[in-house]
Amino acid sequence: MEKILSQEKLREWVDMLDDCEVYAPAFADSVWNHAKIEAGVNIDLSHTNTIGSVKEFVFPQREVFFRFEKKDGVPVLTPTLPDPKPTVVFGVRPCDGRGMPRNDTVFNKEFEDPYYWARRDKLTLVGLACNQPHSPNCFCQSVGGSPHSEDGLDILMTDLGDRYHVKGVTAKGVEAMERGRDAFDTVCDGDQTEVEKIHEASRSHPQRPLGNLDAIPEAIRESFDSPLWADMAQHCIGCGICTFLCPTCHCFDINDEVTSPTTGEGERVRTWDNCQFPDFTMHTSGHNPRADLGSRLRQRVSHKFLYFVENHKTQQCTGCGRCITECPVGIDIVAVLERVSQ
Amino acid sequence: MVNVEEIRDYAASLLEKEEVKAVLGFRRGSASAFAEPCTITDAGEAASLVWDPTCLNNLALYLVKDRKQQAAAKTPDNRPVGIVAKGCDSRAVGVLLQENFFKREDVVVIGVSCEGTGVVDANKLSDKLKGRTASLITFSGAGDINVSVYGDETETAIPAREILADRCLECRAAAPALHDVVFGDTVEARDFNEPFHAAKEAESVSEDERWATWEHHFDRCLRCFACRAVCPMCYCPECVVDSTTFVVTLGTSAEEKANRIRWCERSANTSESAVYHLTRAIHLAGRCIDCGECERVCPVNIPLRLLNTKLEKEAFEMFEYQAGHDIEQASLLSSFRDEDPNSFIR
Amino acid sequence: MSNPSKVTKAEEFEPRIVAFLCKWCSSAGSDLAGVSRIQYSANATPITIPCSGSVSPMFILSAFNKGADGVLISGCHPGDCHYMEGNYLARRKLYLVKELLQFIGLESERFRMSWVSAAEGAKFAEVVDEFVEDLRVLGPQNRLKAKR
Amino acid sequence: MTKRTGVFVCHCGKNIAATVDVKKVAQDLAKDDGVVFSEDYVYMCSDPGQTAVIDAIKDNDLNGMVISCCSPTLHEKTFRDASELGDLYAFQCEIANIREQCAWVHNDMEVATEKALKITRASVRRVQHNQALEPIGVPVTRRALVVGAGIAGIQAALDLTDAGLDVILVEKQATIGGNMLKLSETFPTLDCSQCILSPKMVSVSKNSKIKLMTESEVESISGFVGNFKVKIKKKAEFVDPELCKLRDDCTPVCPVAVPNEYDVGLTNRRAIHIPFAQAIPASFTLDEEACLGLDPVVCGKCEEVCDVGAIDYDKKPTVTEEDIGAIVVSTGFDLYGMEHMGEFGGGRYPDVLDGLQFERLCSASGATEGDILRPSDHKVPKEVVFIQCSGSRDPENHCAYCSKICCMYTAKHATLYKHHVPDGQAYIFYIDIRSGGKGYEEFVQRSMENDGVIYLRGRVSKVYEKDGKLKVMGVDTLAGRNVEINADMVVLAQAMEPSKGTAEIAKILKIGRDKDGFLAEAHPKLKPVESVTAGIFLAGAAQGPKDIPETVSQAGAAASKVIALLSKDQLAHSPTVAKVRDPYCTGCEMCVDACPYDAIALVDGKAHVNEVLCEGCGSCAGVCVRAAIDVKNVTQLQVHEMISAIMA
Repeated sequence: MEKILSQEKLREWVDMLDDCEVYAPAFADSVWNHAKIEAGVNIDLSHTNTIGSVKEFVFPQREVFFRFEKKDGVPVLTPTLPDPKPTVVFGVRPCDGRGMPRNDTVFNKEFEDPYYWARRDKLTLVGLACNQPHSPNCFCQSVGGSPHSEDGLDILMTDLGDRYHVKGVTAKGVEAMERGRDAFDTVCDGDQTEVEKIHEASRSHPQRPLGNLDAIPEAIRESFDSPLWADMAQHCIGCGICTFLCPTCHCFDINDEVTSPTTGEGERVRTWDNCQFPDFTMHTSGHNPRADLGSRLRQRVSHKFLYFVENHKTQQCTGCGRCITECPVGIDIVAVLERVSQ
Repeated sequence: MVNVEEIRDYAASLLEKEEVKAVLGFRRGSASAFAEPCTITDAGEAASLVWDPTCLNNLALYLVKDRKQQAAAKTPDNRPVGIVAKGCDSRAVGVLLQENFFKREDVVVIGVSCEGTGVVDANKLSDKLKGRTASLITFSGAGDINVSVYGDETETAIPAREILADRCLECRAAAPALHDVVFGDTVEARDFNEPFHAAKEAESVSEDERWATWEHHFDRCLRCFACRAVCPMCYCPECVVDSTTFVVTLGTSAEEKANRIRWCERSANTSESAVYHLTRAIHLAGRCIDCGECERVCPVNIPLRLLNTKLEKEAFEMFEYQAGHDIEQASLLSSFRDEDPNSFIR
Repeated sequence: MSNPSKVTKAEEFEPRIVAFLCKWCSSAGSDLAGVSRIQYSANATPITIPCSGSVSPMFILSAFNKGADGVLISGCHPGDCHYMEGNYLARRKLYLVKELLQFIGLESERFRMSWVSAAEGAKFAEVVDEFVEDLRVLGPQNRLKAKR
Repeated sequence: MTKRTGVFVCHCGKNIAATVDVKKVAQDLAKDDGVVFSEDYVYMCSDPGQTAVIDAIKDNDLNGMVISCCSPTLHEKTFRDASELGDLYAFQCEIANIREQCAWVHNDMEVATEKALKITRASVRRVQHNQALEPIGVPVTRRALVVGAGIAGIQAALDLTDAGLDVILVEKQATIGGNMLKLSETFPTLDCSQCILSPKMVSVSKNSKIKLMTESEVESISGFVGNFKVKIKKKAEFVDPELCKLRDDCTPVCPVAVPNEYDVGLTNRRAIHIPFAQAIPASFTLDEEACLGLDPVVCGKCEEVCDVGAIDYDKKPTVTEEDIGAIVVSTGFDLYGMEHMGEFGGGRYPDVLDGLQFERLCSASGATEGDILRPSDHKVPKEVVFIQCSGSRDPENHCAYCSKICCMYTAKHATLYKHHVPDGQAYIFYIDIRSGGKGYEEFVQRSMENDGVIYLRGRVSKVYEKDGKLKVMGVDTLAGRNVEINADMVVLAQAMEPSKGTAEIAKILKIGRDKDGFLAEAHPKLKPVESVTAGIFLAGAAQGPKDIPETVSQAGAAASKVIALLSKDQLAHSPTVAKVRDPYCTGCEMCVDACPYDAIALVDGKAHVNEVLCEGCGSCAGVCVRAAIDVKNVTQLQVHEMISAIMA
């Protein structure tokens, strides 16, 4: 399904999704991020990219697995599967959209993660094609994507200036469009041509090149013992920015949050974890196979461009560039791959 | 005006004379228009050093990292390290010396005065550009900072005081007092903001408004621990609240491992993040030298610096204490005066 | 006396206070209140510590995190510390904690410090009662309490 | 590993059980994690109670114990001892105070029970992480310090040397003897004060085990019981007591006259002087403040005339540091200032005297050589009014407490007056007569019956001077009439207050004072001579008003406590000391700066605790941002667990 939506009708469409939680980008605290859209609030799709990726909607920072307590000396578990309202996210950039199928793979590979899917099934992603890269660190095309990729999105919108071209990609997307049908206009030939022109122009913007993607896994493998990693990680501070903001990083930790030491009440909780943290691979003995930052940088890059490729035949990176732009010390995954490939 | 050539020459000569094993400085990087940290070990690399208001980082962090690495190394290389340091960065060296983290002879401070300016605040710039990225940041002599926006080839001049970091606007010691050499002049009349201006503004609103603000911020915290990881004072082997560092030695008993205190949970929710940030703030009381790194690196832009400067304000006003100014002084919290405030106590 | 009793309405809010009392003065002072049979609110549960100087700011943050409506730290009067200086160290440290908590907007009444000597049983009772009254007005502490 | 903890909840008869549902507390705790035994019992501290503790440990293989009962100050030791008898480490036993801090201060059973449960639960969580600690053995310095050399200090010092201990006796004044030296005769036997005191003073000076330091004061103290280090400051010794031959060539040439303390200001002395003829040490001394300036250019007369060269103006004060095992504080009393008694003409009329001044008038060694004469005109007073409770028992205006000895010494004064001036009339205004003590009541009766002293029950409202007489306006409440007496002399039985400097010495020694400023005993009944600080004991009027026999008894008691303490080869130092977790310590020295005992030093870049010096205050733990240091058995983990238990 393809439709035209005038700028001023966007709000109308959103209002028709009144049984859903609607999110859209908003500029606050000097940064674009997803914000819950309350009735009457204007939606501004002039955003660059949100600081947080859409993975937050399916893989929240904190997920309660179950509650536990002791009753008459016997442990009792109460499951806490999430039951979210249908959620629609507007303004998803194609790089983030492309992250989603990669996450689906991870949470569905050998064991279907019920917490992930309880949220994922209720989530509709409304993408917005990038008419031009919004950051010098964009490299979606270098990892096989495009500024108007539909991969992972339920709907793709393209900004035509005064109106949007809206394309329903999945059944979920079409359904969301159906619900707002009164807001849409039909597409005429001129619109179609304009969309194509814009898409083509957006692809022609130079992006940071990665060279031959197929050669990268081998290059990484060969560099495993190279001192290069330590050198490139020399200024790494070991924080979680690169992975927490990444649309495809999905590592987590599981903790028991005990609220009463006396009765043993509490919750088992999943939280984000990060291969850059010192204790990520630490063993109970105190031995840490990745004790230094170089090996952790190597792990992050290898996971995305070697192991994931081996396991799932695609890179676990969609070229959003967040890890580069937000790194406090300028560690640049494109530059890293470049050096590794040399 | 600081002539960057002088810094390069000095760094090169330190390396040539083998007075240091490395010099910590800034260079242009590939990731952004801001300078990135670099560690040069060869005099020939000194030519890549840069100096301007995009040199944001507090490189004292890397002195800490080096000391930790050498302590863990089988064959430690304890030769001195040179560091390019702004006024704030040199105070960080001061606190580290005060806390015996290393010795004065372990470090050569290449002080650089910020003179009448400071560093650019990426958040203020982001506000100006509504999230778009600067591709080039240069300086005109007129106190303006020229910014080119990515994807838009025009250049905009922004008055420096509109995008300089708050800490620079409030800075009382832009020239490093602790140094082996200093480049640039000491500019007395900087005529920006009064000290602690931002903290004073933040505390001037009502209690409920203050809480609304901080609840909003604590709620947004990702617990990526970048603020802790970037802080040169957060060198504890194990952070009591970050839950990502964990000291285990051969002598650590199973009981100790099992009984690590969880002052806050790893969950990134308001209450746990509040404990994390408030703990950090109080643990930095009298130790924070206002380099603003915590605030700069925060990916969701929590104004973390305010928590620290609030306490430094109290330390200064109530206890006449300034972090990093005197490496011989007893630390703020392990000293007291009879005339310390008492009226708040029933 | 504001001692909660059966006649108080069931809906009346009963603040929960964690009271850190130094062993030598304030805990002894509360013992004296007991010996003197001075009745006061039961809302404060004491934890006896060696000295107010041994209080880590973590104790306070943790108590609020775990849902305390108020936290009281009580030590020896200036000059009277059994360990000579502990209360002075506490005073400086806890002044900063208080300022920080106020700065982020925790209700300023929720954190309190007092000097109660071993001879001040009545004062201890007063301190607790006043605190309880003030907290009753404020209602439950939800700002720093873990929401689980 | 979860510890096997036992809990006992004590009823304390009805003391706890009346307000706390002890059965519920015990039953609820039985369900808690780690609690394998939980019972209530009517009197835990009784023999069967203690036996129950021992049996519970053995029968249940306990390795932790919580007794929920009264304050740990009362029975912590009792139950720790019992635990040891059950083969449980003493420090695995903790007390939950549900009596003083709960049952006694609340009246609603529901809330009190809830609170008792929390308190006990917190202790259970704490014990879960208690370490099996053993007391640290510390060598003892077998040497005592006595501060203040009045009769209390002298008695204590002599008793201590009798037991073979070395003693340092420190006295602020130039001679030992204190206030007792100023007394003429003592009640109720009327034996001469100096006659019974002087031999003791001489014993002090002749005793090789006593190092006497007059004109000296304690400046600071560090260390702990058994091993104090005390800095003592001695004023500049301008007159060398070894050289001084007591020839008294110096006083006639001294141009300065100041009131003589020994005579309570009734006479004057020179700047260079001997306090009194039998002073110990027997030497002249130069009053630095009164002297014209220790400058030969200004005066220098005494140095000129001293043939033996005993005088040296260039002497400086000295500070010595002494190793001390235990301390007796006997800093005595002063009389409440006469200037406070404006309504009685105190400090205004020369013939309104305080008790000690009257003693000097009666004393053979006084200015009048024992003749009672008016200071104003040296006439014999024919009517003397004694006013009791002057400044005592008056919470609104003066001291709230009873000074205890004034009833007796006023009776004595009146008696002595009648012995000196048989035709004179003595009146005593009193509120009550408190004459508890052997032979005391009889003494008072004798003064009334044999010496015709007129006792008037009532207060004096005013004393003023008119026509050379002191008009005393009072009321006789028994007769129900106003009384007006034209007296020649008025003697005020001033309240006793702690001697000047008591607050200072208490602060230096870190011993508490009570609400009236007297030094505080550790327990009013069971520890009357102990201060709150281990190794520091109290004797005499510094602890509260008392007469000579009581003072001597208390001095002996304090001495015997010291003797018992120092008779051990080693003292048991509490093992709840700070411990550094080495891997966490970065050597920043914040703890070193914070430690009030200098017990922490850096060793190989890490903080290291000298366990013998550490008192376990936890100031170090309170400042360490890395949580690298903790006090054993009150660790941050334990406090965290206690908070969790209370808030759960």
